[in-house]
Amino acid sequence: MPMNRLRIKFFAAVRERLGVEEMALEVAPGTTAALLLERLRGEYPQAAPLLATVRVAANQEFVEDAHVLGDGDEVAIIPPISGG
Amino acid sequence: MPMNRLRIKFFAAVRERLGVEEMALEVAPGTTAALLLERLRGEYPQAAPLLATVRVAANQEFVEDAHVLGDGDEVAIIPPISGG
Amino acid sequence: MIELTDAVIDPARLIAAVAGPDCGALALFLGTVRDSHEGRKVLRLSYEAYRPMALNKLQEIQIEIAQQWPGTRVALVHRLGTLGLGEISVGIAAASPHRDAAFAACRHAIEQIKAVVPIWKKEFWADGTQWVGQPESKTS
Amino acid sequence: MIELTDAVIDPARLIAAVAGPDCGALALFLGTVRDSHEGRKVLRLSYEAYRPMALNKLQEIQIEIAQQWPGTRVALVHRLGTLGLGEISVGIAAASPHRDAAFAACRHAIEQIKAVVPIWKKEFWADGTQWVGQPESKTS
Repeated sequence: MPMNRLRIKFFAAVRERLGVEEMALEVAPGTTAALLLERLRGEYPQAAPLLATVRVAANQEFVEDAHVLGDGDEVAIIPPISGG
Repeated sequence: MPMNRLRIKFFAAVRERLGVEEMALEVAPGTTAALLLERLRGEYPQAAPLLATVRVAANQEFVEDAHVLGDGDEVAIIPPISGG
Repeated sequence: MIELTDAVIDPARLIAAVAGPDCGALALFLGTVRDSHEGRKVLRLSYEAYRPMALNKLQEIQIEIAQQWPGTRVALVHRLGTLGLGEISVGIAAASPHRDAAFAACRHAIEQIKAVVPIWKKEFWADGTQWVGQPESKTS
Repeated sequence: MIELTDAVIDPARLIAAVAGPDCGALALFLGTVRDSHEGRKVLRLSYEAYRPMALNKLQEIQIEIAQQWPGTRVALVHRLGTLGLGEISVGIAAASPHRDAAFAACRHAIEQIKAVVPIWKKEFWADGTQWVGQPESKTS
């Protein structure tokens, strides 16, 4: 089964905790935003509490938990916003 | 009976209609703001409609119709305010 | 800062008068000369004040705001004389620890200025003039 | 005018971007770096953004305001990088024919920026740092 390639971007507290701004990830077709977060929490337990508070954006739009991520998507992990 | 001396100041539309910025006026003791306006409307009929829309200030404070004007008061005839 | 002025109002001066590191929010309001009013084309405006009472009233508004929104500072400036289109007639700056108070104080100030400060505006059109709020108008 | 900038925000530029003789009212909001937050003494702040999405969201806010308050123009600028006390982190100017719309649009803009624009603020204290809105803090 061909995998989907995602580009994942991290910001603020999550970026600092992971020590990485961006990574490429291969996921199975049908992977949702919620599944991606679950996988990240499993692979990066040190960031799991922070990853429990984030929203996901795909191609610069916020998406729901059930949103299916597509091949080539730019996925951003969005911690609680605090601009202004 | 000694009269009270008032200094009366006019502004905006009323000032232009009367053609005067300020006048001295002698009034009987006990003269109220309402009585002063009545007298001005009688003496300056050309300004009577404008004088029906004004408020009175004595010594730089708005006063009620029944306020008794005192000797030496600076009385201002205040048309509808339109600053801002 | 409380001023009635015949000079151009500089928003930067208003901001500087109230800003400070104890405040996280600053709201500014500028009233500017609009090119139309109630369907008529306006060429310019002229403002007149009962100066000593207007200054007193502006100061009362400033004190009232400091009491109602503790920690909030306001600057209140009104222009007098003749103003061209787009010029600033009134400027209000309110700085506060938080934005709710900054917005509320700024809004309160302009409403109070329009209600109790003895200042009058005359509109000049191509074919006449009018003291705003007066029923009459005349061709000049 | 929509900007994310590493340079100092100049309120005069914001005002100039929206002002015009068709407008009688201009409301400006500035967020500034406050010296304390929830009882802790703040030394400086640092802002980070997901830049392309933040610009898109600012533009959406601008379009939404033009639709909700016809005739109203807004300028939206957010600073990024490190800011000292008193510096301006966000600047919003809204010009409108009337003041109700100018105030409402300005207020709406700052609330929306805080809700949907991906920008994050880190506080620096004498004894640590914190990304605002995150439970954790650490001693640096």
